[in-house]
Amino acid sequence: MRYSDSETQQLLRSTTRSYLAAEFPPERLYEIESGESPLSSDELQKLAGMGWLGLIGPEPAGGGGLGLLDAAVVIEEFGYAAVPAPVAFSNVAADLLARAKLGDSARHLGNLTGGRQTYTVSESTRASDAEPASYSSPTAVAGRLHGTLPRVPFATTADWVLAPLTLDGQPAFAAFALDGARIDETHLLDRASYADIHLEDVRLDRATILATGDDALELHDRCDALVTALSLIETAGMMQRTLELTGQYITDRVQFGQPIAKFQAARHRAADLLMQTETTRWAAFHALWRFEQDPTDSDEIWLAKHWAVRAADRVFQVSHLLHGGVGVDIEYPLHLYTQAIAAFAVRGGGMSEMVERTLEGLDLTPRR
Amino acid sequence: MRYSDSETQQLLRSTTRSYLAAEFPPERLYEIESGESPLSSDELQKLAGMGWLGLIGPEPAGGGGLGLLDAAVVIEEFGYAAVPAPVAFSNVAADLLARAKLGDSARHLGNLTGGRQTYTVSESTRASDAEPASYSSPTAVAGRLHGTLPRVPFATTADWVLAPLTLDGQPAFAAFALDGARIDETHLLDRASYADIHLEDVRLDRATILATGDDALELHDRCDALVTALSLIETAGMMQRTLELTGQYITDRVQFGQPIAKFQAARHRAADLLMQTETTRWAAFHALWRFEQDPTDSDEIWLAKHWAVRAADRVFQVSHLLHGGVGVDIEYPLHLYTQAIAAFAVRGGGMSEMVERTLEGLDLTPRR
Amino acid sequence: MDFTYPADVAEFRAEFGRYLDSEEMAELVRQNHAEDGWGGVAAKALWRKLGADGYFGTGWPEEYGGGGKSLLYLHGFNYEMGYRRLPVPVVTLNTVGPTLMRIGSEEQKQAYLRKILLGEIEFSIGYTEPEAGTDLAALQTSAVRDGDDYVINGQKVFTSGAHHADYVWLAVRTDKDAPKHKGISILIVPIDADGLEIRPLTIMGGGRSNITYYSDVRVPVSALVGEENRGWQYITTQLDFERVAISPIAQLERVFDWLCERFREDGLPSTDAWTRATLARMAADINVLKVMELKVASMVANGEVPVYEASLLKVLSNEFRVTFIGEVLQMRGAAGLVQKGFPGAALDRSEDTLEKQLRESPITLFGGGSNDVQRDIIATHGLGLPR
Amino acid sequence: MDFTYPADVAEFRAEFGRYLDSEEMAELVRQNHAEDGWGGVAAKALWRKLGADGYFGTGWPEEYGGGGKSLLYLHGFNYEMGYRRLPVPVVTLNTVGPTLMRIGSEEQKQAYLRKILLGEIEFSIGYTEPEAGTDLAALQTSAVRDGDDYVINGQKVFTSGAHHADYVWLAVRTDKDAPKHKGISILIVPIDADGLEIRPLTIMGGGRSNITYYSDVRVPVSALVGEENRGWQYITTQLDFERVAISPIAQLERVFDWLCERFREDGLPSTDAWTRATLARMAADINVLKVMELKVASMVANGEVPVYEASLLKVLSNEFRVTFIGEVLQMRGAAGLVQKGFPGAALDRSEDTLEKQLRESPITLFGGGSNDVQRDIIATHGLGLPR
Repeated sequence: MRYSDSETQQLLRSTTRSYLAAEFPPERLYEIESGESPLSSDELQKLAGMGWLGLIGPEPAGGGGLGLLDAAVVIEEFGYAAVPAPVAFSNVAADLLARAKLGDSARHLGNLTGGRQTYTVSESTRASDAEPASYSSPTAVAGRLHGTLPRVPFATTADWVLAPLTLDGQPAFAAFALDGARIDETHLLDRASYADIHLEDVRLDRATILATGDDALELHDRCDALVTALSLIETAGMMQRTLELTGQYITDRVQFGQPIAKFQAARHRAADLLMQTETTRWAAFHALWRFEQDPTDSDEIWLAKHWAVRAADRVFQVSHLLHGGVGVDIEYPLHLYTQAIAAFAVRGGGMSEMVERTLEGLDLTPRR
Repeated sequence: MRYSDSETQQLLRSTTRSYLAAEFPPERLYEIESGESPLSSDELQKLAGMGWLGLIGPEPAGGGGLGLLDAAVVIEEFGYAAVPAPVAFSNVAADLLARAKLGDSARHLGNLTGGRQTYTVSESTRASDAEPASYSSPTAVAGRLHGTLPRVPFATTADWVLAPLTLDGQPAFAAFALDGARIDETHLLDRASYADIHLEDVRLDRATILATGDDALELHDRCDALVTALSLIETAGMMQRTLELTGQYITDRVQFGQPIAKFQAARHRAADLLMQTETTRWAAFHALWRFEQDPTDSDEIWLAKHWAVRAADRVFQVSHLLHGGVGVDIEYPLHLYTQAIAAFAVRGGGMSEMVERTLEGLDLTPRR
Repeated sequence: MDFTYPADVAEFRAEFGRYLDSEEMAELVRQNHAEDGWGGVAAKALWRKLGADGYFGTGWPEEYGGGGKSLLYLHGFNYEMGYRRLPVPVVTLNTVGPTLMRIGSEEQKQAYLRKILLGEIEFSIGYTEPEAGTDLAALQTSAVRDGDDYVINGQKVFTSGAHHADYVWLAVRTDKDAPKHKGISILIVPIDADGLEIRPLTIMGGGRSNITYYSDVRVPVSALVGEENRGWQYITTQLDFERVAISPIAQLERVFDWLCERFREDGLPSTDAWTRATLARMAADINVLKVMELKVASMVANGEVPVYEASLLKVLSNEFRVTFIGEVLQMRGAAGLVQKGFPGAALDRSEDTLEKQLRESPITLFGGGSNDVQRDIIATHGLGLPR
Repeated sequence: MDFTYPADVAEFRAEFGRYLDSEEMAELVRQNHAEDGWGGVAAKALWRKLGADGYFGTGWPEEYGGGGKSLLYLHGFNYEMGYRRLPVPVVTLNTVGPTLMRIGSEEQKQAYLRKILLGEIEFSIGYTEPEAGTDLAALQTSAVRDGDDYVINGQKVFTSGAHHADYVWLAVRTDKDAPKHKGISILIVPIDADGLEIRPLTIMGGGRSNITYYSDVRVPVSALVGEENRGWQYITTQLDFERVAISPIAQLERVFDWLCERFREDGLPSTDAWTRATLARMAADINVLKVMELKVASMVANGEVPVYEASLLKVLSNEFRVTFIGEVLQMRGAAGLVQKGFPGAALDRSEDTLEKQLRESPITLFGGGSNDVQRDIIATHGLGLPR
């Protein structure tokens, strides 16, 4: 039992951290955020070249052959560096493709790990507040695809998106080619790249069916759990950097003749930040580990997200309170983190969904 | 518009405060709490003599003829003094008796205001967590009373309890004579006196029917709203004294060479106490005022209690954290307050009930 | 105790609300919503209109052209504006104006007060500096007497509104040798003064603030407000007008009412436990904030000074605000995250997005006196703890 | 990272759990539940039984009669006891024992260690004084050397367990002139020493603590633990055993599991939004606390020192505890407020009432180092902030 990086993890972490620090200085991050110069295909290609987009693909298929926790360390570092790249989503795609039994899943996986094509996945979304958690799943009828996948992360740079599909009324899971779809770029609260994908009477063969029936439902559940868990870990990386930025700022900033960090109220708020950050981080890793041990047990993931959403509110408030005006200046990095943390709290299923999933896990769903 | 005591209120407050401070020093309160020497009928008689048990009864009926807010000031002072007396409940009884149209309500009211008999009311109780908020209402069939009123406050010293009754299947509201009932004394988390009242095949004429049908439902609703609002105000009085005790303690207590009150963390916790206390207090008075203006509008009462229950948790935690060991010594008054505040948060309907009542008030009850 | 909102104020509010919702105002309101309420061309037009129609200064004394009414009118005015997400020139109306009335020279009163009431001029506040934030009295921007002028040098940050204001209400150090609180003065500096440079500072809500640089900026000695070196007192003597004007409650209530309407229209599933429980909690919180806001307003109207009460309201309302907007986003789902101008962006009835409201929300945690300083004020003045 | 709870520890826990639930132990368990877990006759009997059966000291080194196992066994032991609301002699097993192993004299080790492992003797801690609480180093109880004795005078408060303990583990001042942290020593004082008077101090949970008075109490110099005047170091050097022993998580989980069982049996209305939302929040909170508790335990087992991690766990778990018990009371309704022994009192499966658990809950907010001191530790050691 060890709550610290293994040697492999240490190496992955330090490699990722130095690479990202060198390639993505704050100035570059501000450019990406402004939308003027998004993540380039060259930058993306380099990430693929580092093997980071297919860390959890099996080695025979060209993947990194890493376990979920090892991959998570790399993803956490992307959060720490505030680099909005599709690492979590591409790795989820690799995982799902490696598990899919139908179609060209092996070829897709090879293209992913080989960096020849890029992949993303659709997040669980609440279409409206009146609807329970649901995917906005496209449908295929008589060989034609219809439907919309809203706010798909990194869809502007991806070639394929994995998402559920209703195939002749039955559940399926598919990879959708993006070059046959209408793609409307959209900006969310955070600075990452999203797009609405519209499939308007597209030929069914523009999608690769990866699974049908129970297999499809299983892939779908797995997609949901992995996206949530890995996003949690990316968020924990962001919280860690927020904590460090704040600690540094209050240590350096002198007011009333002493560093702010010497005022007990500021110290205690910083302690709160630390507590929120560490708890979010370890709950996320522990949940992912549990899921890796037993893919039918995603309960801890929902519990961890429930905690993390509340932690996100504290981190947002406390880091900004301690930073004062400097923290809202868009030429200081704090807002990159706090905005993304706030967006994470809502994306891919929020509190309402976590509560219902948790009650189900506790066998406390209402008696009819 | 004035958020401060009127001259009448100032007078009521100062009279009540000095009387209670003189008659109920901490030693007396510890005796009452221990159960060794409960509030005596002599003490109760004196409170009746001050007119405090029938403040809101009409003057022609021998009552104080005061408005709800004036009476509330006296009740708040009982909270401030931590004197567990049936002032709030007796005044609710007076109010209900003055409104009742049937039976001997006028005679009852005269007995109450004249101090000849003492009255209490039954609180809204959740019989179990599986049941929505409900009164455990006795039933009358074929001229005989059956049923139990659980945990009725001050029932050991009262002559009559007002409560709803199901009379031949129809709603009614009645005053039940306690000397015909089996009374089991019980101790709750706080130190006040409670008893379970068992009506076991008692003659119906041991109860006075005060209202039936819609009138009964109206009295019942009014009882519920008034008990909640006045208990809130009594609790606000307790919070105020908790705040003052804590402020005094941290000012006097020297650790590390200075009063605790000079440590910024302690100051901010005390500020939190003050904020919780003042908000609870003003929300309670404002809600009571609104209800007095419009007896059909009890919404603010439920909102105020929702807030107060959460404030109670903060007050409990912060006052004890700042007091350290001294605060849990039963020969120091703090625990009298914190225990009663904690009990208030559960008695007479808790969070679950406040949430449902509030959603109803917002017209947000679920569509069937 | 008497919690009755006076009938005349209620009448004024109703009338003012009808005015704002009238056909006549529709286009101005629309333009202001489009401008995002950060001030600018549409705001200036709105203010001129409100000034011309006599809605500014209902609470100002009649001798300065005001309505001479109770300060509760000011509460009513601010509430109706805030509830519609319309911009109020808070600094100009509630800091500059009332301070000039109190300590301004006759010349200054003549020059500014009437124009303020007519909505014709706008002031920006120049207090904060890179090294003087919470510790405002550490400010270093200097003004040195040279003949009949002051010569100003230094730098200010968060000079919000400077890019459309007419003047900066500038705090400067006029005595370097005095204790830090005793060498500060206030000067009125025209925005077009030579040597005054304004650079934009974009903040995370997308709004623009400014950095202002002062290089040998000259103003005549008549630009001095009140007495030299007493500026700290003018800055910190809390003005009743400010106290009544700064509450965010109307804006929170606007969002909450809109949210409830959505649920009434779209339906709220009986099984959505988190949303239902959270809605009730929000209602309880907003109720308390409203009650406390009225307490502060009524104290001011009655001539009392709500020292710690105003701090309490500031702390509770602005911390609630951040959590609240985040929770409303939770309820509206990921669609609420879409920025204005992109497909599917969820706009409220003031054409605002929730995500933008969240990005704006941190500012009031530290702006207007950090919440942790407010807590110290509450401990000292509310509870009498030794410092 | 590896979160696998080692198989041998899991096996030990399962075996120990079966043992505690066995027919053989049923009467002892029942007696302890009746005794309310505050220690006393039943606790002593239980401890002797556990000691005789070799369950004390699985994590102690073998040379002192322990099991020489990983400290995770201690976590397992404490968890299984806590989950059943059974008393653990925390001070004796986890403070006195390990400290004596480290710095005790050979004579002391012989005299006490084996008896501790057998559950035959019990120590009470004498640290806190009326004027030395959070500022413990300000303690004034003095011990003056007189020939081969120390003569002790002073007063201690919260000497919990003294009325059934065999010894007091007493912190005294042995050098009045040294800086306050450098004149403190630890003495072992037999509870029946002449001049030692014990008076009960009833605390709000209904439990008994004590005030102890020392009037010319004499103990031989051999009662000194370690070196004279180095007591502060012994007190504050946090022991791994203590860190693993102090978590309330097992007790919280016991209540939560019981609560969920009740709802599964009685049904939970789909429309009870607050209860449903709050249950999920509780589950999320307890999950995090369990994960962090295992972090602290595994760090200790791996030879790391969880300085700020132990503080974090202490703060979060004990603040959660108060709110949690209050919320469980909300869910159970007013019946949960009835005290034990009165009609309708709601007893959990350990024969405990929720209302009593609430009355006991404040103690760990300040006991064992005030939570606000823990926050300072986190800021300094977790984040490296300057003091």
